[in-house]
Amino acid sequence: MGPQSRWAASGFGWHNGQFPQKSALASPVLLERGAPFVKVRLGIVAKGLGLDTQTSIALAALAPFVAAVLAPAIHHLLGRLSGYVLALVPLGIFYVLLGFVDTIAAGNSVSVAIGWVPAYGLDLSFHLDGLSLVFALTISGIGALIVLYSGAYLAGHRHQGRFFAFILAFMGAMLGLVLADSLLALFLFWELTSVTSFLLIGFDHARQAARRAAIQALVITNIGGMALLAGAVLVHQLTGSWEMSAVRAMGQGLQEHALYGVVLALFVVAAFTKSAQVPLHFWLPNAMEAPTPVSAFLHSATMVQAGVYLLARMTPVLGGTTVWTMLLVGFGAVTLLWGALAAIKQTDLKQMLAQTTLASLGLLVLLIGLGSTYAIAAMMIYFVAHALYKAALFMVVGAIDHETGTRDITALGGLADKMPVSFIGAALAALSMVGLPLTVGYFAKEEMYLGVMGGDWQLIATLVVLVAGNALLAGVALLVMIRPFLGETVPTPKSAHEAPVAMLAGPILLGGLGVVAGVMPDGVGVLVAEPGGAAILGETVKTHLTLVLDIASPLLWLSALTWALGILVYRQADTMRTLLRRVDHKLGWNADKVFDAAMFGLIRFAGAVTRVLHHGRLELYLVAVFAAMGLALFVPMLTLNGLAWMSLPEELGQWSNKVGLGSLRIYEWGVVVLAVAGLVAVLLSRTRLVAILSLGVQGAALALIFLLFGAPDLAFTQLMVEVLAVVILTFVMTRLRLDDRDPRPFEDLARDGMLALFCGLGVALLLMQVLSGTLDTRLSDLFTATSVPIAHGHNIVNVILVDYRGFDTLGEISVVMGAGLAILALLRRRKKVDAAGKAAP
Amino acid sequence: MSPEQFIDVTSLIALVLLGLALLLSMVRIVIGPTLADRVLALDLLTVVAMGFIGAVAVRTGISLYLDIAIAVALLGFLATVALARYILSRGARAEEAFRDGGA
Amino acid sequence: MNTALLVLILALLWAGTTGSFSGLNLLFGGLLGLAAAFLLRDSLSSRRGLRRMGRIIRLLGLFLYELMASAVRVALVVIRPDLKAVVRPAIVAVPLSVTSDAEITLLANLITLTPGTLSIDVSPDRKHLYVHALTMDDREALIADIVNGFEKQVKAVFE
Amino acid sequence: MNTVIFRTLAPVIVATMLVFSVYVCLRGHNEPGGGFIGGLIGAASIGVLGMAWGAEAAKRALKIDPMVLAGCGVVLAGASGLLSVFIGAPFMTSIWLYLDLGETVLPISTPLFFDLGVYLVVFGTLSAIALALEGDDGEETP
Amino acid sequence: MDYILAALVGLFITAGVYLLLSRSVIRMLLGMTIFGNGVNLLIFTAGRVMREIPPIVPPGLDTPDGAIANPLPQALILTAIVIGFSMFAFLLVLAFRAYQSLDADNTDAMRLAEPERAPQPPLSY
Amino acid sequence: MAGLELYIGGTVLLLGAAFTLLASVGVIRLPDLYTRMHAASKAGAVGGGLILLAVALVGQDSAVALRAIIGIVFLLLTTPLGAHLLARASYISGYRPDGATRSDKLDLNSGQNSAT
Amino acid sequence: MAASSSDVTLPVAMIETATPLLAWTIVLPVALALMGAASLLLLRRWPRATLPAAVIVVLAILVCEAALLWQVYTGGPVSMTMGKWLPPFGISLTADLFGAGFALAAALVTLVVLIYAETDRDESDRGDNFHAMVLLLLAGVTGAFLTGDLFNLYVWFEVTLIASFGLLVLGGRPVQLDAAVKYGFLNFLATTLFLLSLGLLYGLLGTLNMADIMRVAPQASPAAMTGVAALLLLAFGMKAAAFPLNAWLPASYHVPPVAVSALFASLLTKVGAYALLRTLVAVLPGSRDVLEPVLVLLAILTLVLAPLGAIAETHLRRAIGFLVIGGIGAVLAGIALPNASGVAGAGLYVFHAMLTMAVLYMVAGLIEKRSGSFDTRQMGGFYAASTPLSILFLGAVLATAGVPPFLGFWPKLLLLQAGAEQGVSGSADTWMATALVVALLVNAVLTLIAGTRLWAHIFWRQGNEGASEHDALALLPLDRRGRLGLAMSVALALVVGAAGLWPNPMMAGARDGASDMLNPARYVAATGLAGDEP
Ligand code: NA
Ligand code: NA
Repeated sequence: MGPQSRWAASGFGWHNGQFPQKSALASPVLLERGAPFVKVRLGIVAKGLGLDTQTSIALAALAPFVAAVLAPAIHHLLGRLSGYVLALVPLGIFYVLLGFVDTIAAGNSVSVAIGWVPAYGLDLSFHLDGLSLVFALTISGIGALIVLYSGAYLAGHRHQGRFFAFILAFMGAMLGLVLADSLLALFLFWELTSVTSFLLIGFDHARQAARRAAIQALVITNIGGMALLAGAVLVHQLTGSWEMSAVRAMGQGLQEHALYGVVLALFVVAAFTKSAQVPLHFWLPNAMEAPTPVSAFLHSATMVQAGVYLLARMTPVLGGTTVWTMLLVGFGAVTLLWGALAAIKQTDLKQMLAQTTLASLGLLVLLIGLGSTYAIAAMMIYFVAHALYKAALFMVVGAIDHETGTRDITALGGLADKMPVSFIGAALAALSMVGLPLTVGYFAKEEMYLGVMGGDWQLIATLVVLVAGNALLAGVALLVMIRPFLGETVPTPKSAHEAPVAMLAGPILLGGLGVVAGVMPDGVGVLVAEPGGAAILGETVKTHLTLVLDIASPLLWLSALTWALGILVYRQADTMRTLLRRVDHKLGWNADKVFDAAMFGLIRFAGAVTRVLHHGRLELYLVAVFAAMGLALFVPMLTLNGLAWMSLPEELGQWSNKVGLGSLRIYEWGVVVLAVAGLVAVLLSRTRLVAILSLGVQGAALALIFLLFGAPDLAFTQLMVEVLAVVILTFVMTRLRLDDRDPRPFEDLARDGMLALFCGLGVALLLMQVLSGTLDTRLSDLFTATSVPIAHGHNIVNVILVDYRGFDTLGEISVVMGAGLAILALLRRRKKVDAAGKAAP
Repeated sequence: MSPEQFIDVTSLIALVLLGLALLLSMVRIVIGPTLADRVLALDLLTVVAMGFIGAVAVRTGISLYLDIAIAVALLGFLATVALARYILSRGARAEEAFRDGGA
Repeated sequence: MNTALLVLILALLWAGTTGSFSGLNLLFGGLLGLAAAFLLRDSLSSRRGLRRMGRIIRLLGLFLYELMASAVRVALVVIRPDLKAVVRPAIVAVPLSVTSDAEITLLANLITLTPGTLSIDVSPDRKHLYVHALTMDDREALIADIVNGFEKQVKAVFE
Repeated sequence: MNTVIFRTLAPVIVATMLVFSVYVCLRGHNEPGGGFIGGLIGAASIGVLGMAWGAEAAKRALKIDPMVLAGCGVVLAGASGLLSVFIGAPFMTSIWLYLDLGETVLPISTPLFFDLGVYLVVFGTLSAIALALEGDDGEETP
Repeated sequence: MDYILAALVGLFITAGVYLLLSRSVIRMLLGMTIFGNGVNLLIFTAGRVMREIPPIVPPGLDTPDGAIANPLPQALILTAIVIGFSMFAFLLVLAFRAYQSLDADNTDAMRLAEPERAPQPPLSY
Repeated sequence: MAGLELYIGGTVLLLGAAFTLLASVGVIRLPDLYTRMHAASKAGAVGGGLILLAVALVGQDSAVALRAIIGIVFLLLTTPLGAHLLARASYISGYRPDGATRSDKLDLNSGQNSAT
Repeated sequence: MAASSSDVTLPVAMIETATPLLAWTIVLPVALALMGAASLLLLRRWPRATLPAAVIVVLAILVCEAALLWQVYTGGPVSMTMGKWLPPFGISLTADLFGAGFALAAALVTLVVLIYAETDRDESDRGDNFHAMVLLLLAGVTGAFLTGDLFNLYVWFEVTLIASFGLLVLGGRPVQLDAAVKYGFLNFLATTLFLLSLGLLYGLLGTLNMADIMRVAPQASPAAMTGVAALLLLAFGMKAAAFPLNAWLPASYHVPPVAVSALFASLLTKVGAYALLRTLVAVLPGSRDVLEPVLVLLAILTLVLAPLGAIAETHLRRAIGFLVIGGIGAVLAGIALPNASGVAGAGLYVFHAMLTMAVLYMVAGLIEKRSGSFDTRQMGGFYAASTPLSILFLGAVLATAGVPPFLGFWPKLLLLQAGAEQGVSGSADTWMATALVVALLVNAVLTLIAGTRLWAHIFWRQGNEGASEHDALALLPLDRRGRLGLAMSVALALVVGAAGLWPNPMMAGARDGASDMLNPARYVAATGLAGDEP
């Protein structure tokens, strides 16, 4: 009984898919506004597509993890070649995914569902549409180059095998995340990216900074993950479905639900933590502690883009409302400017790039928040453009660091001579980042300006932010391109020379791709913006990208303004840096420090709480128990009118009858008094031995009570046990010389006394309450009736012990045997320890 | 007075006497003053308890209680021996014995 | 007391205790006796048999009488208002002429249960028995009382 | 406690207690008593023995490690419960055999073995504890 | 009369709790025993008490010829007594060994497993 | 006379109870440990023994009677032994008799007082 | 010559039908464990034979329990009433999916730990009755999981307790004695409180059979019933280590031999949690409803406070002990959310925790062994030195934090769903459900923080606390026995991993088990009490 597989692919003209789960909707009618979606059964898919769909999606989902598991072994076997071999995995996935481009570009989508937890209707389902395909292609494509790059970058590293394993698993998680249709699968891969990135960020684990960055990233993204999980569960609760495609197909009905705000908040928190929106951004620059290939991957196409992806994915369900737009645009704008300014503040190339990633993420979120066709198209294009140039730039920076031993722009210059290929890669990428025509970055900028043209003051403000942000980013791009490579040659820790081919392939290919895309407006439109836009907006999106520069278009002027400002930023970078750092200094704190404060605060708090709760003082633990006992006794009795039986008038006579002193005979009173005397003597005894003897007295009195009330077996056993207890108490006391005083101070005596009375009174009252009813004696009646005829025993108690409830007795004698074993264990080791103690000195 | 009534009366009186004896033994346990006095009183208490059980046996006519009484005698002896040992172990320190006496 | 005797006594005791003198029950009692004898095998070897039933019975009679008398005497003492005046305690070292463990033990127990006297211990050289007397007027008379009373009879039983 | 008088009387006391303990155990099905109390009295007799003669001598007298007896007891009690598998009845169903010996009818039953198991466990365990405590050299660490 | 016994149960519990809170291990043990005795008496009382007639069928009869004391609680208590005694024996020997090893009988001073000055968690990553 | 053994038994029972009570009175009233021991061991043993005898008489069953007698024997065997052990331990441990006691010098082997 | 017992038959008293052999699978696990433990004592002269003998016994138990689980899985709850007496007169053992599943998990963990324990046992440990006590512990735990009688449950609690006493003090170090005093008093008090509530319950209802109690409890006085239920909650809350009654656990779990810690973490609190589930959810649902606010409060406090302890601790095993408590909070949350998902989540969480906590302690033991310390501040360098330990520890920590696809995720998912169901319903429970969901999420985050701190300090950091990053600690090598322990840890971890990746059987089991808990008709029918309404 293997996992059931259910395949569904759209676009093959079978029947219009209805979601079986949808009939069970908890919310009001949801509008159907999805992309055309057709569900096809397994056999049909097999006939129509052959095994291609099945194999390829299974391959894309599984292969990275298989490769990850095998990576250390492969690395062990192949050594330096392993990077090349392992890069074939993402490359293969990339190739396979390319095969879907036609289908998707035609406006169709493909779904796959593997039964996972049929008991709960949970499938591991995947959905390939424009949005996921663009993301998946970017991830696998860049992934291949990253694997290749790291083969050289970490050559000879002791744990390179592990590194491959982590990065491949990370890529697999990312691919799974964008391909997932089930919210639960999405969450699973989401968490998996957190965990694998944790391992990658902390790869240089000997350094505390790396460990800190890793923990920080994990904690922040895990908080988001929890929000995502809660959101997913809530969505499932409201819609009855785990599949996002199904939920999307229901349209925006969720937005009318009273819990929309909660769902929105949960998803936004999830996305913002992952996509590092201010003020949850600080983990991202710190993640630079990871080896450069990781940064290149994390910051370009993966990890941080997961949040962007989630927002885009959920736009049909959650998007379009005012609060959505305000949240996304607001936080996006702040993050954009914050990140761009922070980039200028830095002189470390990696840090600069990291901060620009923040800015770009802000930009992407802002665009999703705007939600117009242009904005969404711009988002798609910008995502691709950013992924290409950011990965390339990181790889170049890694190469510089690798070859020169530094990555501080103030300590670098004139590298273009020694590292010409690197320079070309850097230049291509940086120009795309600046958004010059003939690069894909240009289209992205054009589309986003288009998206905010001609609106109200809010859109104008957004435009200003966009221009400012883009200009700052352009400035940083120029800095990254020009400062290290041009100008005077500066001596570096290592004498610089060109990086190995494996490290150059990435920047050149990606930079080049940016330019290739930049000259193919139709390609970008048809392959990226339109399918992606369609997937996000649920309607056909048409883009009109063109290479023609129209002087009359305000767009061109805005671009020109951006470039001019960018050059200004580049020129004034040092001044701005000084200024910004001064502001920073004045401010004195930042979110990163807040994290430390929070973390250490938590640790201190945890320490304090734990010391308070787990102080190691048994008597206080017991106080807690008895306080709980008193509450357990009294609260139900008082709140549920449990003492009513005492005050009922007609019962009053009976009550006094029951407690009346005459109900006991005089010698019975004698025994009761003896018990009380024994108890009081134990309590008041000033020496332990008197206490022990008095203990024997109360035990004996109890035995006599049993005897007087028809329980000879009990009396017998109680007496024997009580005497034996006194004997072994004495036995042990013989060996101890103890302080005899009650060690408690008076306040404690009073407190303990009150507590004890509280418990004792409660038990007595509850017992009386129980006694006020009648007892159902059918068990004892049957025992009495059958003891002799069936069980052949005249002593009913003993028959119960060995027959009716013999199983109890079997357990009971096991306890006795266990006590023997436990006591022998206590006494046994003494000799061994003593022997050791004597041998030691 | 029929034999049954006689037994009833005498056993009741006996139980009352024995109950008194129990309490008196208890008094000696409490007031001491020495450890050995208390032990002695406990020893007596077991004998009294044995007698009490015997009296209950007579009163209820359930002679099976006799065995319980005998068992009390058996284990009461054990207790006395153990307590004597305790006294022995404590004894060397006279001042402690004095303090243990609660004086 | 030899093993066979112990087994026999225990078998009879067993049968009596359980209230059934059937052959099977006696057999079981005998088995129990054997088990006890096994457990106590170390202490049984050196014993001499008990003889002279008549003397035993005489000793028993004397003992029971003295026991009752002693109980009554103590009882009378404790209810006297002038208790302090009556009680004249003393500890006396009584010279012993019996030698075996069994004899000493029997004697000591008898002394304890009889009027006014209580055995505290035997001296390490087993020459003296330390006796506590509740009321002693004359030390020598007390010693003579013991030596001529129980000690003599005990010796007779064991000779 | 090692006095002539005690040493001499101990065997008698121990033997009486042992016999009494078996008696109490066996008649428990019909009258007050049973395996637990029987075992308790039996173990008390070993305690007396230990105090009179010392733990080593008492151990030698027992010959078998008392915890082994306890183990046997649990096995015996459990096995007497498992026997009912042969009569197609649930665990711990009692089975009674009446051995007709002409003179008397001797009832042999699984509850009897069960009670004997209880006796052995209690006797063995408490004896082991008593002897271990007794044999523990006892003086407290300074 | 069950109400008097119920009150006595309360007294047992009170004494037990008071002693259990006393910090001295031996006293706590006494408290535990008294508490357990109280619980046993509680079960006994909860099964409703009856004077003097034990649940033993007289010889020769198949069923008792009158009302008898409730046998089930007695059986339960017997089991509980045995178990309680086993636990008591263990705890007592434990207290004894703890005193030998830790030189303390006061729980206040027994702080090896949870030291009074436990190290604060390090503020590092 | 029908039920004679019951009348005797009842009387013996009363007697036993009385002795027992007097033993405890003695334990309260007598001046020191050793004198109290006289009361406890003698009156106690006799009182307890008589009560057992009463059970034997009332029980109307030879097995019960025999057990009662065994019980009495056991009591008479162990009571003096217990008294001896207690007195000895007390004396060795330094519990001195009442000041009025005239005393021979005791040579008790206190080397035996180890806990074994 | 032989006469059967039926001279007089009272059809109302006795079961007339023959018992099939397969029905014995419910009683054999307990009987075998008990008799096995006792039999090991007879091997005194062959101390080397105790381990193989114990392993054989546990294997036999596993076979029985697998068969039992199969019966329950396919045919619903299974019951056997001891001694041929009709329930409620005899003691019933009744297994539903939760009981049978937990029992199987317990036996599995016991098997692994028995062998793992060899890691730090040597010749001098022979004859210390370790294996017998482990079997006794297993007997107690199994009995508790399988019994259908409340007083019998008490007995198995005590069997478990006494065995745990012996195991806790094994080795006799002073710190163990100190811990055992706390553990001993608090736990014995807990079982005594259980007994106290049982006495009251008997006085109210006159019966002890759980299925029978279900039927008659609604007729009893609600105030008294609630009082009894509150006492049961107190007793089982102590056993399960729910806040604020959990003090015994951090005081004791770090002191015994590691194998014992693993066993304790796996079994002890879970028995308490199971008893809570059984009594409050299945047997006394009416009282549970009244106590719901209390349960919610306890769950939230336990969920939030426990991981703080794990963050605060520098003693590795003590820190893990707090993680164990945190898990109990999750179970309590399920009990406080009385819908099908909640109960299923609680049940599955127990199952997960039994396996995962054992792995965690076993790994901790290997870490202690190799670093020669128990203080995380004195540890470091494991990441570079040991790939298997790294994978095991990280996996176990993530599983504890409920990160998918580890086993711990699935019960958390169910619990969150339960919270959502309850929360969305719009009833008065909304706020409680919301608070529980938030607490569950906070617990996950805090647990992850605690886990990653341990990871960073023990694994990533090269040297000990305060050392420079270039000072690497030298780790002790694992000897043959140590490698055996590692193999056992890996084996159990593989089970956990496989269960996480293929959760369907367990999820289905949890669903069906929960449905039997909430609607006990099948459970009652299995005992034979159906159709006999009081
Ligand atoms: Na019995
Ligand atoms: Na019992």
